[in-house]
Amino acid sequence: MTELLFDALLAIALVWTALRALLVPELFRSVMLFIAFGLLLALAWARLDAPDLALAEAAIGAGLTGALLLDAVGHLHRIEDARRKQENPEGRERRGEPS
Amino acid sequence: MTLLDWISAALLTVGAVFFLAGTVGLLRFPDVYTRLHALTKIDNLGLGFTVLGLLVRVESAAEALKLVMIWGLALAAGATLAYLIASGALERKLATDRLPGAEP
Amino acid sequence: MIPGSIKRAGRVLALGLSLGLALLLGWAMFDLPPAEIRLPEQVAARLAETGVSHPVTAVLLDFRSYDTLLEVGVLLLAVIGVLATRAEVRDGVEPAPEPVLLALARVTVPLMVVVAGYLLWAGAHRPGGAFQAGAVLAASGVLLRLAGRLPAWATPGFTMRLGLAVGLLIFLIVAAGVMVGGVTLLDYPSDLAGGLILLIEAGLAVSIGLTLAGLFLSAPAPGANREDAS
Amino acid sequence: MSGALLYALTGGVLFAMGLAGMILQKHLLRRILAFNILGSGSFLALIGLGQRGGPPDPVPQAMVLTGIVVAVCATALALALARRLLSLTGTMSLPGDEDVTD
Amino acid sequence: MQTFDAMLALFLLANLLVALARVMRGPSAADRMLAALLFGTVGVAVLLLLAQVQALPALNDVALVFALLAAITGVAFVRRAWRDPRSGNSGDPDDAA
Repeated sequence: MTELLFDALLAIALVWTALRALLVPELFRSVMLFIAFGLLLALAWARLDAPDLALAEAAIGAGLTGALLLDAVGHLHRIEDARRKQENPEGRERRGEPS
Repeated sequence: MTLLDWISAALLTVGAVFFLAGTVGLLRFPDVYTRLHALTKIDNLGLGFTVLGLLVRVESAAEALKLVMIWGLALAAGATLAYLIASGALERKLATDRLPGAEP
Repeated sequence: MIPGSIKRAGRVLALGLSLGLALLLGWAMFDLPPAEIRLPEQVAARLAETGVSHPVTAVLLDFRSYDTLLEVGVLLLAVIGVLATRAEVRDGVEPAPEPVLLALARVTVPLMVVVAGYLLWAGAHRPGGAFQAGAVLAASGVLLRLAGRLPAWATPGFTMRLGLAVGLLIFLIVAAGVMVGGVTLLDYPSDLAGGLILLIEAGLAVSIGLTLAGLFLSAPAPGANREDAS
Repeated sequence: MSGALLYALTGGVLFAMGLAGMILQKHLLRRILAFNILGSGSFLALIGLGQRGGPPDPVPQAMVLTGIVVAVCATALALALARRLLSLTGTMSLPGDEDVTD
Repeated sequence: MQTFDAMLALFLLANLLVALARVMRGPSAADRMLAALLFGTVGVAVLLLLAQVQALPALNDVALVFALLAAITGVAFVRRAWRDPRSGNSGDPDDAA
């Protein structure tokens, strides 16, 4: 019973994080949610009696995908910042823009 | 249930309570610096009690070593990240107005 | 230009079709009869021939080793693609790493190598194996790069290239070797199978580790990035 | 309903969500995320269906293990291509969609 | 004993999901990152408990790999993705606390 509840909660969490990762307006938040999704997926593999997959997902999700995506987001941020500086050399602030 | 089972259950429960405290802290504390405490101290304490609770049950020395190593690594990661994030946040002047010694 | 109303209709259509697909998949899964072929039993029945006692490793490197061989080729192609598409940039200078970060790298990187070795060894009889070991090795490369201890990979030198290819090379040599011995491609003789699988796995772990690390290492550091000025 | 079937159904939902995301999103990085979600959904469905009321099935596990590693390589290659596109054209969307960077 | 462990694992998973609210709420990028790091520590504990519940000692190895690599995402964030307000626009909602 408890285990089925665990599975149901995990399944809901997987769908919710994936949905939010696809829908939130800010890129950074969506990457964060995707990293959370990867860690939850490792738990799902553990529940499905597939420790091989949990190992691979933990190593790749925590060690590689996160670093790759965060690096890409940082790259985009830096380009955006450089472009804004060019357009707007006095450094006037533009508040409330989605990033 | 044997005595060891009871001890294990008690330690695991204490660990879970610390985890709960950490989560509450992460949600309720006002800024990054305080939230860092919730994450890197209380949660690592929770993990420590969980590991202790499971150590009571282990059958082989290798498993025990693995469990202790897990806690040690979590502590090292927590300490490093706490420092990196706190100093990064200070550098970026995130919510420094509430820090002690700040101008009101 | 496509008018806005058609675009909106297209989006609604795509959403509707995806929803329909989800429902269809769910319905199909509910109604799916149990499989007639019991794969786990078949694998278990012939596990003794493979020289390893962990079924997943047996499937990966014996029963379906052809797939794994091609997969290593795909990984190599991916890293070549990444290296080929990177712009002509000097590597930026990583901002000086904090001492704490260096200390963390000093503690965890050797442990990662040890854990990778453990996973490689464990693969023969319990969950673990070349893929997991390679991923952990790659993570150590990522950490060293983030701590400013590894340069970016503009053009990997000869040793690196050899490292990237060594898994595929060993795999191909073994495959060709057993063919010369008179059996079909990748059908190892039973008495040698365990040793051959371990040899292939060691090569694979090195190659996969370097490939996955290379995927991250080929991105230039944020410091002096000429790409950024576009 | 067994736990494994629950995960398989979740996989189906994730697959459809990822597909919709890949069609509807303009930003390439988001499309890459959607592609990963789609892939994870199909992996979950494969493993979940293989595990219904029986011992764990090693064959889909081995297939998905290769799939996970190939997926991360594909993600990295896609990111490298998107970066190249950004440095050449200054946009993170494909021709025909409106330009986006951030 | 297994039921007890399963209940604890369920409790910790619920903890994790509550922490997701911090990813959504922010307000700064660092706050979102903290919640993702919480997934590391609590995830390790959940895996250790699941290893007991499912009598699958290999999950301890998964927990070990989790703990070993937990820092990398955070370090990548600090070193690569954390926007410095001095180099860009300081009015970014992602960095305003």
